[in-house]
Amino acid sequence: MSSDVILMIIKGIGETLYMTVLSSVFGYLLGLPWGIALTVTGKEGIRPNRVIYRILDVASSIMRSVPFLIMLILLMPLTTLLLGKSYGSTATVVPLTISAAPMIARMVESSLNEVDPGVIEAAQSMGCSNGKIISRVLLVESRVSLIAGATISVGTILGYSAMAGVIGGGGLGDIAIRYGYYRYQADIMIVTVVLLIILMQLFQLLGTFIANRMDKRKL
Amino acid sequence: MSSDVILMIIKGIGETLYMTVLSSVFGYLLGLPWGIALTVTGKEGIRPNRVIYRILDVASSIMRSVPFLIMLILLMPLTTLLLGKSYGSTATVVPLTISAAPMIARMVESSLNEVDPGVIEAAQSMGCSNGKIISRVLLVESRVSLIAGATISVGTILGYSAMAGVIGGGGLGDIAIRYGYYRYQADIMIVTVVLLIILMQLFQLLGTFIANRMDKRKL
Amino acid sequence: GCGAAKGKDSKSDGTNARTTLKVAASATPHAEILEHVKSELAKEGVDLQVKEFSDYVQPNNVVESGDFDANYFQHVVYLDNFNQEKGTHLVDAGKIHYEPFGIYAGTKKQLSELTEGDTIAVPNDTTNEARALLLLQEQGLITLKEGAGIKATVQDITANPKNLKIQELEAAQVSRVKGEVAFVVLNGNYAKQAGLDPSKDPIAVEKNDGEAAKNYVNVIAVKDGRQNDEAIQKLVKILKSDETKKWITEKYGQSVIPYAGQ
Amino acid sequence: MYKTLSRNNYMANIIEVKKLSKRFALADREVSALSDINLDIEEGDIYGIIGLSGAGKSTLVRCLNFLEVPTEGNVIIEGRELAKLSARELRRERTRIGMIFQSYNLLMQKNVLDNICFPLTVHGLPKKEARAKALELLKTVELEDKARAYPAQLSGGQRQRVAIARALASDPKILLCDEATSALDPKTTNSILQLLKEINQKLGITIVIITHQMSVVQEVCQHVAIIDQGRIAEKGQVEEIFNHPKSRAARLLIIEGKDPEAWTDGVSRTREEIKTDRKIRIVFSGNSSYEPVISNMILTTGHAVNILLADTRDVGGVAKGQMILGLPEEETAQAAVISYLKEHGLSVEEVSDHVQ
Amino acid sequence: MYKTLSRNNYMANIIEVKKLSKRFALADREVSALSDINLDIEEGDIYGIIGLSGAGKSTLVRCLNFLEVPTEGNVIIEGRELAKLSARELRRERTRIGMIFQSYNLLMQKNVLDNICFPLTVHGLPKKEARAKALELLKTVELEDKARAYPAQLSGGQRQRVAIARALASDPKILLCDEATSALDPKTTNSILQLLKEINQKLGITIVIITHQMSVVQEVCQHVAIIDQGRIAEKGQVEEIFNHPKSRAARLLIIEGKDPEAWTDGVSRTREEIKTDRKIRIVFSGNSSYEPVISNMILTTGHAVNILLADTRDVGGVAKGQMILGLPEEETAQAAVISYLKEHGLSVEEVSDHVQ
Ligand SMILES: Nc1ncnc2c1ncn2[C@@H]1O[C@H](COP(=O)(O)OP(=O)(O)OP(=O)(O)O)[C@@H](O)[C@H]1O
Ligand SMILES: Nc1ncnc2c1ncn2[C@@H]1O[C@H](COP(=O)(O)OP(=O)(O)OP(=O)(O)O)[C@@H](O)[C@H]1O
Ligand SMILES: [Mg+2]
Ligand SMILES: [Mg+2]
Repeated sequence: MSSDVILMIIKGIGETLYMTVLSSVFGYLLGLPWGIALTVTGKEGIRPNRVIYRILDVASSIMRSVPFLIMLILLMPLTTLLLGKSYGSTATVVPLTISAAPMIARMVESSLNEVDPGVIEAAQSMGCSNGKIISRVLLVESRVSLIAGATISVGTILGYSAMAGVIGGGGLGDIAIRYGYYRYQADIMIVTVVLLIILMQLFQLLGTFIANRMDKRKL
Repeated sequence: MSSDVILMIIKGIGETLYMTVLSSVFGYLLGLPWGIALTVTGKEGIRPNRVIYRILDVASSIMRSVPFLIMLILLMPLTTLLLGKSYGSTATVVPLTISAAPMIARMVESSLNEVDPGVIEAAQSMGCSNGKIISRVLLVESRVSLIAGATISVGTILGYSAMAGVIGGGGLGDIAIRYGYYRYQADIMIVTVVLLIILMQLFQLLGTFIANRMDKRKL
Repeated sequence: GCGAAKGKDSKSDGTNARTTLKVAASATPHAEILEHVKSELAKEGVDLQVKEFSDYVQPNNVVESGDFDANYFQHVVYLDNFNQEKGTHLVDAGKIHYEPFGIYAGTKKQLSELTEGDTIAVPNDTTNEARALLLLQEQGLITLKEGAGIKATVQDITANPKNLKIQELEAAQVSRVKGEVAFVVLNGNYAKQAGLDPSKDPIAVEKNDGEAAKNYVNVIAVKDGRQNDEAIQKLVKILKSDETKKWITEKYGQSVIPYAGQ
Repeated sequence: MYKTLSRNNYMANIIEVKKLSKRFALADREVSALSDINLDIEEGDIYGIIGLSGAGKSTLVRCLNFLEVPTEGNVIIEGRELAKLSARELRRERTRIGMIFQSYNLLMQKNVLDNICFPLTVHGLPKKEARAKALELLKTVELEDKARAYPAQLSGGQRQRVAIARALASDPKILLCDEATSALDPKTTNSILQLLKEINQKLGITIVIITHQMSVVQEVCQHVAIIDQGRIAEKGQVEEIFNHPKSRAARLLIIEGKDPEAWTDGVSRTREEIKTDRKIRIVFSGNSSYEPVISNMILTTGHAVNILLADTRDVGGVAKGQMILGLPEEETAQAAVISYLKEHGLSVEEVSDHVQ
Repeated sequence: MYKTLSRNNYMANIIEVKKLSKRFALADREVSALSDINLDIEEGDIYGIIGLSGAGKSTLVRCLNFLEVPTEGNVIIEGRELAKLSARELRRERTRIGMIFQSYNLLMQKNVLDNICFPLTVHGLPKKEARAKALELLKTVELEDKARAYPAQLSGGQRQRVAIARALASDPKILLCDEATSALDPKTTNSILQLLKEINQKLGITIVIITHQMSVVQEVCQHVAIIDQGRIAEKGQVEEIFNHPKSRAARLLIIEGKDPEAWTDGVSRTREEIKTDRKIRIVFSGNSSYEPVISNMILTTGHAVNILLADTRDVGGVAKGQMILGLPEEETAQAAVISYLKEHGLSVEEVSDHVQ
């Protein structure tokens, strides 16, 4: 493998990490409040509200059903507005975030719904506001499940980032597709895929490690 | 819109449903035992086994990190072997299943880990075998979370199915991409995306409905 | 896999027997052209089934495996290269059309306005990226590695005096960023769809010395040995008929040019 | 002892429950957990709530801070109708009502110390001060060494003590205890009860106690309400109720609960040995325990009585509890014994048969 | 009464615990929950385990069916060493050991009936038979009307009764009860205890009971072990231990636990009123409750005693329990009273000061 290729791959690692991490961060910035809102306004939530729940529910369905490529074009005006350009690694972060956020919201909702209602009641009996219950009870008690969910989400975002090539986002997945798939360079493909696997495994290990360390229920 | 187009869209609905449902079913046939095995062999599982856990863990990382397109080619021999052909809606089910299974496994693992250890102990004290504990306790007690996870998974598979066009899988997502993305035909794109949204919302409603009906903890 | 295709062959012997022809194609313009000749072909006893593929590998694989009778998405150079790399046995059964490549204005109007560090968007797939780079080389903007040819990628650029940034994008995406980059390089059909006029708008096009047209002409490809099948012949004949040529010109203008030679 | 400290009886009621009902909707039908409950609890009172399992005790106290919103009726805390309060006002009200849950409801992901700090830090007390206070409370419930342990690492009784410490942390005006000592051994129970008495006396905290241990009621409560199938069967001064339980539920809990064999099965099995079927129940309440009532009665009347069941104790120098006495055979002797006991301020009651 | 039914004392031990220790690893240190426990439980016995909160009781019973694998030592059930059994054999062993958990551990997603059916259907009993049996047990624990309810819809005591029914459903040889009646009112507690006695007598089931209620031990247990900080402080016949508690833990639980004020604080606060400091504790065990020992003593000796604390009951025609008597002032009178009581088979013990 030429040094050019090696450079390209190193750059690919950087781009993949950049896209995945940024999209995950922004995905959670959007998805976490969204998921919390779903839980809170849900039928058994601490502040049930059918209307808001339905709106958030439908919004997540809408955003999850638009194919990624279509999402790309639909979001181009937004991306350009936000970043000044609609292509490149940074630009990829916008559609990746928007695709990931509703999935993250659902994961968060599912995790928060597992919190023992008794503990929530205890907090209510202490006069905690719903905000405090969210920040001090729901998020704390469900943190193991949240971390497991985050690990799954980050993995899915990593997978999606392979499609970043469409708008010149680059990254390992794109290299694997362009060189391995379209240009039949099996060696590049294998290297990039192995690197992807290693990245995925690192995220997974990190997630499992944090979750295990955090879990105080089982000891 | 011409009647041809309408026919195509109707066919697309069928294909999307076909791919999504089949891939989800097969994804769960693979992912459910896989997730169970992860839980059971995990550090706090009912039969901890570091080696098996690591193998399953790494396998899921590997399968989740291979970009979908690469997965497609890598799996072609398998697909041909299984189905006699490597293209079309049915053939799409193979890579969709293989891509979805490890994600499903992780979701299942996360759900099962939420089951109260006390209830598992109660079953153990009754002399239940691990098999019985899995089928009669873990899966039953975590069913709400499992359903929520399934709803998320099916949604993600629906999203992935849009990429089916690569191997001629068809479906609404493919139509949206071909007409909306490649041919700039906004009308067809809008119709197909709206249909996708409706499908997604149906899955979501179904999931939420089942989960709410099933949950006996909060009442 | 192969059995099905052979079965169809035997049927095509009888004049009245109907034959089904399965063709894998790219969305545009290939599938559209095929759809157009469908009814004509039906009159000749051939039921044409068009399946769209959105990548450039699968259509060859499914023809090689016998699942499909033919495909229509690639140019000769790509076909040869594919055969060579993958050891497949696909042959050109008829040269149909040519999509001239051109450089179109983005934020800048003339190539002379290019300044240090400007960005030019090019398609990122094998078939088109090399053509775009070769066109840029023709314009003296970059120099490619000796022998990079049809497989050239940005990695093969050896000289880039203006430090131009070559941005690779999905082919259909290229036209969509023309408001953001200095120039875009793309095939006529995508340009047309993006609202450009390939006959007037390009600042530069591939040298029309016939070489490009010959190299990049899109062909009906079939598995070796089937190029003389009656149904294939019928398809090619209709695609190359004057009527079809006229339709193509009317519909696509300068973005898709029917191949004149054999 | 603490009685002497309790304020006058005309003090405003800190808790008023008016015509409260609570129904739960099940899949196929409705369950009425509480119906038409009326209750007044004075400030500084220790109010016991007893009843058979499933009677509605937990539901009732959960209504007192509106964790369970009543289907009908009112809960009025210090003159404020909870139903009419805004969410914000209700929260403020709740910060002043501590609650110990039957199922503890500790935060499983926080250690013992942080669990106790929770009600303080969540309302903005600096972490350091909260910790200091929590450590003090931990000492009170004798769990200093478990400060860093997580609830999953604690025994049942230890968890319950953490829950108690947590409820006390925020210096509530009202403390609701739902079986707060059920998982504790007698010694620890006692020390918790002393603690409750102490805070009641020193700080004037009103305490509502649900319990299954009649001794707890006798020892710390001033008033008691008996819930039977969602209704109040009886309520009033503890002495009054324990001396003269009238309702079926009260008799089941106060008399019967002790040990049915003592005067039913036991009796019938050994019928031959018994000299008389006549049994009386006497309840001590006002007598000093240092005046040997029984002995004096025996010496004075010269008649032997058989102590069939005794459950007495000395509470702050006052004898409390009950005895079941088997009377002598002769009717005159019986009359002598009964009149002596009555004269000496004991409440005497004939125990004829097994209370159903 | 049940005593007469218990088999001979030389019967094989159904449970043997040998040199058992259990340590838990915490983040920073190790906690020793049990050390060097030796215990023999005879077949058909009802064995009580008592101890202060956190003493290690739950850990010990959890070791008995290897839910908690001991760090050291052996558990031998009917001659089989649990540590040496294969997973399959251990499971078979466990099917014969029922367990009632301190925290109930019901399946939250199954209704009451299915929870009780669970141990039956999981081992292959047809659903119909399982239901029939479950319904019967539901009747026994008086929850027929809650058959279709889910645990989340039950009160604490109702959940506990479901857990009891579930443990009984599989007809165990051994029943481990971890505070099985702590959430129950006295009446329900009594009926559960009667039930336990009954199955012990009729079916010869060996029962191990952890409890905080001393009355439960006195009423149903034949033997008792007292755990103190992970060690066995004392063990033996219930009468023996309750009559002569020797260890600190035993005295705390059995004497002290009743009410410390009765003879300490209470005494000191009212010192002026007391005529004597001399107090004795008498324990009833062998006497018929229909023989009025105290009365006869008073009549015979002519001396009045003050019943400072009494906790007696009639168990199957036999008086059980304890009293604390304040003795008369004169030394001769004191001697007379004590000798009378001793002569009449009561165990007499001087209670000098607050037991620490
Ligand atoms: N998983 C664990 N990790 C660490 N320490 C533990 C664990 N389980 C129990 N312990 C400790 O072991 C000791 C004994 O606990 P155990 O539950 O056996 O007490 P117990 O006698 O049942 O008390 P209680 O009457 O309060 O239920 C306690 O100090 C407890 O904190
Ligand atoms: N969420 C609910 N849904 C349906 N029924 C309920 C619900 N909560 C309580 N109940 C029923 O209401 C009745 C009263 O329950 P509650 O918990 O108040 O009883 P309790 O007096 O506290 O009993 P325990 O002493 O057993 O704790 C019970 O019959 C119970 O089954
Ligand atoms: Mg209750
Ligand atoms: Mg315990």
